[in-house]
Amino acid sequence: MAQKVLMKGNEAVAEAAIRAGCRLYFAYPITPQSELIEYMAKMMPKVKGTFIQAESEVAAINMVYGASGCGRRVMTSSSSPGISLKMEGLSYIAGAKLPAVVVNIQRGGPGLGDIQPSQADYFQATKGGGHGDYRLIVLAPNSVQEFADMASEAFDLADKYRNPVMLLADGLLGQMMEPVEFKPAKTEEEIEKLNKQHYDWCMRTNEDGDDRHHHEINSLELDPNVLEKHVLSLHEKYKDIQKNEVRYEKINVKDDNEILCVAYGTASRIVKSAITELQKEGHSVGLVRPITVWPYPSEVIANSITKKTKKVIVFELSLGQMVEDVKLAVNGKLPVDFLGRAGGIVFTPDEVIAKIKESL
Amino acid sequence: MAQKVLMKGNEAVAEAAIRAGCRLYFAYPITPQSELIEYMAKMMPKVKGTFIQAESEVAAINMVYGASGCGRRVMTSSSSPGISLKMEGLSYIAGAKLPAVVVNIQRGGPGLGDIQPSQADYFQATKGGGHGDYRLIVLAPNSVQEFADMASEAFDLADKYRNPVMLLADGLLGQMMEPVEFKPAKTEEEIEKLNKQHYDWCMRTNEDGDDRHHHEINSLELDPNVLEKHVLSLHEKYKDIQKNEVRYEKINVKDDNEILCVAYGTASRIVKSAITELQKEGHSVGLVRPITVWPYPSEVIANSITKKTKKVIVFELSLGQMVEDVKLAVNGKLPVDFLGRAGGIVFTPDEVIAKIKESL
Amino acid sequence: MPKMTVDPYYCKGCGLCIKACPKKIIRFSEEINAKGYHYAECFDQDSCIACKLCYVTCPDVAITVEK
Amino acid sequence: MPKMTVDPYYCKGCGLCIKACPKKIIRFSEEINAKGYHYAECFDQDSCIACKLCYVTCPDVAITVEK
Amino acid sequence: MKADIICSGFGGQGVLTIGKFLAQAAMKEGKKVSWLPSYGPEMRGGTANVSVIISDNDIASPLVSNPSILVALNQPSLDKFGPPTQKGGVILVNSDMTPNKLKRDDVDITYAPMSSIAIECGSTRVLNMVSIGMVIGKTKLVKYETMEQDLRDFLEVKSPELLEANLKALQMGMEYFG
Amino acid sequence: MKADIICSGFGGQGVLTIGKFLAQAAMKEGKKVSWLPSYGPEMRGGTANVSVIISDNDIASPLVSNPSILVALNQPSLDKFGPPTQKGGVILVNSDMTPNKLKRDDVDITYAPMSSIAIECGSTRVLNMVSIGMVIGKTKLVKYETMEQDLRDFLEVKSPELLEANLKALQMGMEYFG
Amino acid sequence: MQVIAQRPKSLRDIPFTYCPGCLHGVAHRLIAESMDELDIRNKTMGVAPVGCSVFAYKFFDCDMAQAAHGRAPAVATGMKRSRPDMCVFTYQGDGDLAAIGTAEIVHAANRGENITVFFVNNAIYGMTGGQMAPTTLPGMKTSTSPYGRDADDIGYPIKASELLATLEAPYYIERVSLLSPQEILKAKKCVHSALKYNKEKRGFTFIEFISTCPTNWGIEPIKSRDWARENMLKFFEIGCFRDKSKTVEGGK
Amino acid sequence: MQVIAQRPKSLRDIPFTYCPGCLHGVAHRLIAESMDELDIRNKTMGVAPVGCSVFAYKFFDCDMAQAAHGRAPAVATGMKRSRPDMCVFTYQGDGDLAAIGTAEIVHAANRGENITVFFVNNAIYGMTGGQMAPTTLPGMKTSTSPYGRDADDIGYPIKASELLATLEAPYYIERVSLLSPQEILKAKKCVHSALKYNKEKRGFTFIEFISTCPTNWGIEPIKSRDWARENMLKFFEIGCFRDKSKTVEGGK
Ligand SMILES: Cc1ncc(C[n+]2csc(CCOP(=O)(O)OP(=O)(O)O)c2C)c(N)n1
Ligand SMILES: Cc1ncc(C[n+]2csc(CCOP(=O)(O)OP(=O)(O)O)c2C)c(N)n1
Ligand code: SF4
Ligand code: SF4
Ligand code: SF4
Ligand code: SF4
Repeated sequence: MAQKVLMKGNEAVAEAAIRAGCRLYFAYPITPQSELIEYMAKMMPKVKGTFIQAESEVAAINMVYGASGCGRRVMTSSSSPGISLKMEGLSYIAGAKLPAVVVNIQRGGPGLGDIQPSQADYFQATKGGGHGDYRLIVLAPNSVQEFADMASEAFDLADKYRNPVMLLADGLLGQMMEPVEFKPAKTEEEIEKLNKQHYDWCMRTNEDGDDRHHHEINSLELDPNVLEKHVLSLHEKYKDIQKNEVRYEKINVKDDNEILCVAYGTASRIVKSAITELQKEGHSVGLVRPITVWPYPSEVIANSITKKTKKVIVFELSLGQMVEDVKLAVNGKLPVDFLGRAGGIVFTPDEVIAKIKESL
Repeated sequence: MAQKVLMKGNEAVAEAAIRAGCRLYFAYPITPQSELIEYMAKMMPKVKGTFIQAESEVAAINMVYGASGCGRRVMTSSSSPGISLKMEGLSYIAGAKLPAVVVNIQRGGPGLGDIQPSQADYFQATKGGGHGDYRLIVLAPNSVQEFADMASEAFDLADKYRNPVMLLADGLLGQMMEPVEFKPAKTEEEIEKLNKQHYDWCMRTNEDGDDRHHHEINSLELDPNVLEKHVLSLHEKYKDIQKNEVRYEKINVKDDNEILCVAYGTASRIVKSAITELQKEGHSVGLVRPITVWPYPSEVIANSITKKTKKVIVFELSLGQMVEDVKLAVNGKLPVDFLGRAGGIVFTPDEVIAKIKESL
Repeated sequence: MPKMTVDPYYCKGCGLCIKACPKKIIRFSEEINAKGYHYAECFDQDSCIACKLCYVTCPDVAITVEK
Repeated sequence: MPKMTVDPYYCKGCGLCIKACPKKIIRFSEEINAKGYHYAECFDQDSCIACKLCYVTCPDVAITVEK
Repeated sequence: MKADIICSGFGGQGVLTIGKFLAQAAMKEGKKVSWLPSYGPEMRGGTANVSVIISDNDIASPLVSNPSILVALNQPSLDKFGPPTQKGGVILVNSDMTPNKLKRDDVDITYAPMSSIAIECGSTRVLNMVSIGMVIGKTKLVKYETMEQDLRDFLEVKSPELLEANLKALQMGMEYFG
Repeated sequence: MKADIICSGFGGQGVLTIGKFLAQAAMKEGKKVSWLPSYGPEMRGGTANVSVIISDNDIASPLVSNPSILVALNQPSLDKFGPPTQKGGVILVNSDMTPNKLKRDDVDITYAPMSSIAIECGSTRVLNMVSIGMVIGKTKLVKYETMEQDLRDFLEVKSPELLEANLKALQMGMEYFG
Repeated sequence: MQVIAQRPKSLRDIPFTYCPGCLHGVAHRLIAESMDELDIRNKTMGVAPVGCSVFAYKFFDCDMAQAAHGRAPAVATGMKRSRPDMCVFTYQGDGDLAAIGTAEIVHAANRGENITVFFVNNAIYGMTGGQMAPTTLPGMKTSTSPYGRDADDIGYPIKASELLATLEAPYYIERVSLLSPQEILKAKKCVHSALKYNKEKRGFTFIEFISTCPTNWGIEPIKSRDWARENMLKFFEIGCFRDKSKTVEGGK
Repeated sequence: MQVIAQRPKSLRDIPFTYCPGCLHGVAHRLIAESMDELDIRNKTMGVAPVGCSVFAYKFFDCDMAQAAHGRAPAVATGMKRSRPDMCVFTYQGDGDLAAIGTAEIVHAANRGENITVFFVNNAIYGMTGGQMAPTTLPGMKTSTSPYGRDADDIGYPIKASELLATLEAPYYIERVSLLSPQEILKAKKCVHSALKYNKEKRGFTFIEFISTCPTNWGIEPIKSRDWARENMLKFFEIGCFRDKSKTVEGGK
């Protein structure tokens, strides 16, 4: 079915996950993510998959831990307050080197906040809201199509690195419909093959004799020397990920850019349309859009600065979180400015244009 | 009692909190923090205070929310995995502008990890492990005496800014005994006065007539315009905190420093003794020790760099978290190097000396 | 003389009071209130027996009963 | 002929088997094992009736019984 | 070409569907489209509304604050979205549920008894198709044929018995403008 | 002056107390001190140990890896901490529980029947005081008077009946070195 | 002429945010009336949950906290322990109390916290748009049980009152119905008792209201009460599961 | 001569990390023996909790997960749903199951998850050094109830078996004692039954072991069993609280 259909982001990512071979999904309802869980409730039985509405987000992430420990493609999703409840579980999943996909449809915070789109969970997602030295791979889509595409990419990355992957979206991407074209669904044989790739570490049936195994899904290690080795091995993996998996989009990044913008996800859509407008007025403004917000495309940003560039401006639907990563990338070479909105407000192209014009 | 006593960090901070007027404490046992809860279990009844061993860390932080909403001095404590479970609650407390004190006796992670000292929850503490745009004030002691002193400072700061304050320590500071001298305990009248300072917003008895009030302890605001205003007001407060409350210690910071070190908490003790050794060998090495890790002493670090300084080196009991804040402070002016240990290992002065000598 | 009054500011036109009234003297008004609901009204105050069942059943606490 | 054996590698010298034995033929050894425990030993194999109660009660699964 | 549409009405009036059909037809005609509902508890009891954007170019925010086309099926909708409608914008009002007119003369506003027309077609439930028809009739945003096909595809599987009334409503809406 | 001390033994032997008394006395004599136990589940059943540092200067890490003074109350303790003891360091061994000697000749090691001495003083429970006495006798780390006063202050309130045996143990430990 | 029934003083002059015919409002009124009658309005604090009744913090004329989802009993514990002389109550839905908040309600009840918990059981998640609740009936369709709740796969509805009644400490536990004026009048007595016991510091009190959700059930208000009577009352039996005032002389 | 009793195959050749005389080891052995007898060792997966039995993942000779504190039933749910043909069990202490993990155990039981939960009740937190557990007896001193558990202030011990028996779905719930060889032999039968039902996919099965903690009770092994008999068994009555095999023909 290479036909375009109009679909909500929440539903598209669910459909794409199922097509990517996800057969277990555990979650708890929360606005603006509930269509995702509702879609799974409807569709999982049709593919003989498992959907359980967990008793809480805490239970859901721990169900994910169990399923992932069995080497199966498994997903959970929530929105900001619910994601906070998953922090301990995520740290365990990362510590135990388990692949899993977690979707965050961010809403305004802190606390109960509101249910409008926000990007204020950036720190939590990229720096590790849980305890200990660990990292999530964080993919940030900016359209329903990309959201759907990322579902299968997320599972692949999770499997490849045995690491949890977060899809960091927001209420707008979750709730909006856009045309989307799905990849063909994996066959049962393909899924079986995916499961089998984990047979050397995952929990499964055993046999007597030479091929007997004892697989432990575990993050405990009381000897600090051994634990340090384990953490260092995680960091070797993170370095690999930083080397291999940085994804970004450059929009209108040219030698004559006066201003370089950085924005991801929903915010990047607005900034993109703003710079298109500015271009019509004869201003050269570039945009680097991180697609992975961890690993972060620091070098790309650094290299996108030219002699003409006067300033880097970060646009976020928060009061300034990614701006730190941009500053780290720019490393003092240029001033880094910022425009953000909070509490679920999405800036308009006009606001973005005005902000950029301040510096033109 | 201005006499010095030998006491564990866990017990000293508990004693100091009680002296500072803390009369409610809710927590759940976890190593290496349990002496704190055990001390409270023993002493709270003696001052007619409340100690409850909560059913979980989640329940404990929400009990704190309730007690703080009543304008009383209240505290909770835990260690890394348990702190992760408090993330949602902390975001609520910050969102509802409540004063509260949270102690994290960090241990090795991620996941269950081990029970040895670690500083790998730095990101979580300083960037906000919970969802939304919020900040904790984070104080990082490096001795039992300072740990105790900070308890009362933490309550004062929490009250002053109506913001949660975290004491970020580790297993070593929690478990070790050092001499400590306590401030006199607040009298019941003084405590009553502290409680009364919150009467214009906290939950309490009411009266009919003109002085009737309706106080709401709340972080919900469905109108994003109003929520944005609220979040902006939080950020105004955070700016004030950044302006007024940065605390740090400069050790041997001089014009002729070849190397500037940055380390906090337990790590800073080791670095301090290393630079004393190096000084004996004729090397000039300075150390900036952030006492508040949020707000961060960025300017102090920037200003401590002189023409002679060749490099800034960060020392942490993690694989590199505070190093980002140091880079942001240094802003590209100098290379920033790093030495860290993970999983509960504490580096020795010799390791620190060797690392510094690489660059001398 | 008993009397029931509905405050249109609170009423959402759910009809539960109409069902509850033993004398069947409540109906939806032709008018709508600010929120767009046809609020309830008593069309026969004289028959009201002040049983308070409308008040008891009203989920929006829109009703006052006098006697 | 019944026989009970304690594996000193597992035994922690808790004494529960000594208490359980109806024939009272188990005692602590003079020796200590690698972990420093005076492990249990049977000093009168001939009296063993293979009731298995020592095995049943041993929390460290240190005992083997033969018959 | 870029149309910023808001459809707004009471919960049961099917405004989300109006938006979806418009976006879908435009998509099939090769346009970029987006659809964004108001969501969450504020919908309940009150009004529901949806933002639809149809454009030749990439769509920035799917949220419409100043519509170029407004479909207002009740009074609160007109009151809320009439004022921010763009100068020269098109407003289609269900006059059956909108006693008070909008006090503006810089927009192209049509008051049509959409509920009555729907009843004429067989049921108030086809009110949304009347509105879609009117949008097409007024703005030529998408082709009637595309919409008809979509409607057929959708209903022939789901509830063929409703097809006729819906098609009639679509047509009557379109023909309202002659 | 800086002493890096490890006291190690079985759980019930009171090694944490040895450390605490030493640190406390040194504190009273104006020294910088720190005390850090091994903690957590690994203590259980196995050996417990404590690091104590007494110094004229600020103490960096309270963790002692290479002790200058080791008090080993049983075999596993000697096996574990004997080898990393500093060259020239002082090692005091409870010979009653340590059949195997340490194979080193670059340390100042004393094998004393501490358990027997304790029993002689009245109870194995004063083993820790015997050790403290020996540390004082051997190293003069703190003054006997300070320690005695501390012990009195502590026991006079808590359990005066134990004072005598403890004082005796302290003394006999100290006098072990004549 | 004299007013014999009107908005209680303990409700503020703010219209409820509930859907038309939703019985949350009735539960609110019963609580407010009892607060008036017991004259505790000035020494009462309440906790609003996350759920349709999240705005309860606006409605009651006393100081109120809005708690994180499921955590109201913990928040109330913090409040009660801070101000032991005040009456503290929570107001919670079935998702809030019997799913995510299971541990908190069980342990607050087990501690015998001196609080009153008002639990509104409408067999569904209202606020988030009609997902399955722990109290959803077998076979009942919701947006997350689109083929009907399959008891073999995900179990039976949780009976919160019965569950809590296995604990020793609770003082009073009763399930009441809001499905008709007569039942409301009976429910009122129970609400009053619960708050009276609260005022008298007798221990943990718990009222479970059998309620409706016309919107997410997709059944209009009047019929939704009939539906609840026919379906919910069979499963959730009305009655008192604990009343220590009847067994213990003078209570605690 | 023939071996009539020895380490079961389902235990690996690793000494337990428990204190001398701690009955965790007995519970382990009963499970392992039953696994051998039912020949399910190769199709069983277990979940270790956080608690003294955290290292259970090393001891059983099958694949094992180590779960976050209290979350073993959720982890087991994920495992069972992933590999429905395998037997899944959890092993949990009283802090793990009846405090922080209350919601997870109640809901796994309520779903009737096809898993077996082995619950070791020793009235205390062992691993963290002797803090009060939800099962700590009234008046019992622990490091966080230094003046004895005050039931008026913080409630009575939670009876997990009784609590779960209020739910509809569980298939088998029994409380057994490990305090003497005779009781252990009885307990063995129950453990065997639970795993047999598990193998037969009959539903949720739950065994509560009354156990000891010599170390943190400060009572040496043999006496600690006496203490438990005198104090715990009075409160936690031994017995079967649910056995559907006796009521439902052939089970589910
Ligand atoms: C941690 C967290 N998880 C989920 C939500 C989303 N949420 C809001 S209300 C609700 C359920 C409400 O249902 P119920 O408690 O039955 O109350 P009702 O709305 O039916 O009155 C949920 C899941 C949230 N706000 N926070
Ligand atoms: C989230 C979290 N909270 C607390 C702890 C600390 N902790 C480890 S074990 C334990 C209690 C164990 O007691 P129990 O479950 O009764 O088992 P036992 O040790 O007695 O066998 C606690 C509180 C933890 N590891 N993680
Ligand atoms: S019961 Fe109340 S809200 Fe409903 S129609 Fe009657 S007055 Fe209005
Ligand atoms: S019961 Fe087992 S562990 Fe205990 S003494 Fe006997 S053999 Fe050793
Ligand atoms: S959604 Fe249901 S529970 Fe919520 S206010 Fe509406 S009718 Fe009431
Ligand atoms: S602490 Fe207690 S429960 Fe834990 S192993 Fe030791 S005796 Fe057993």
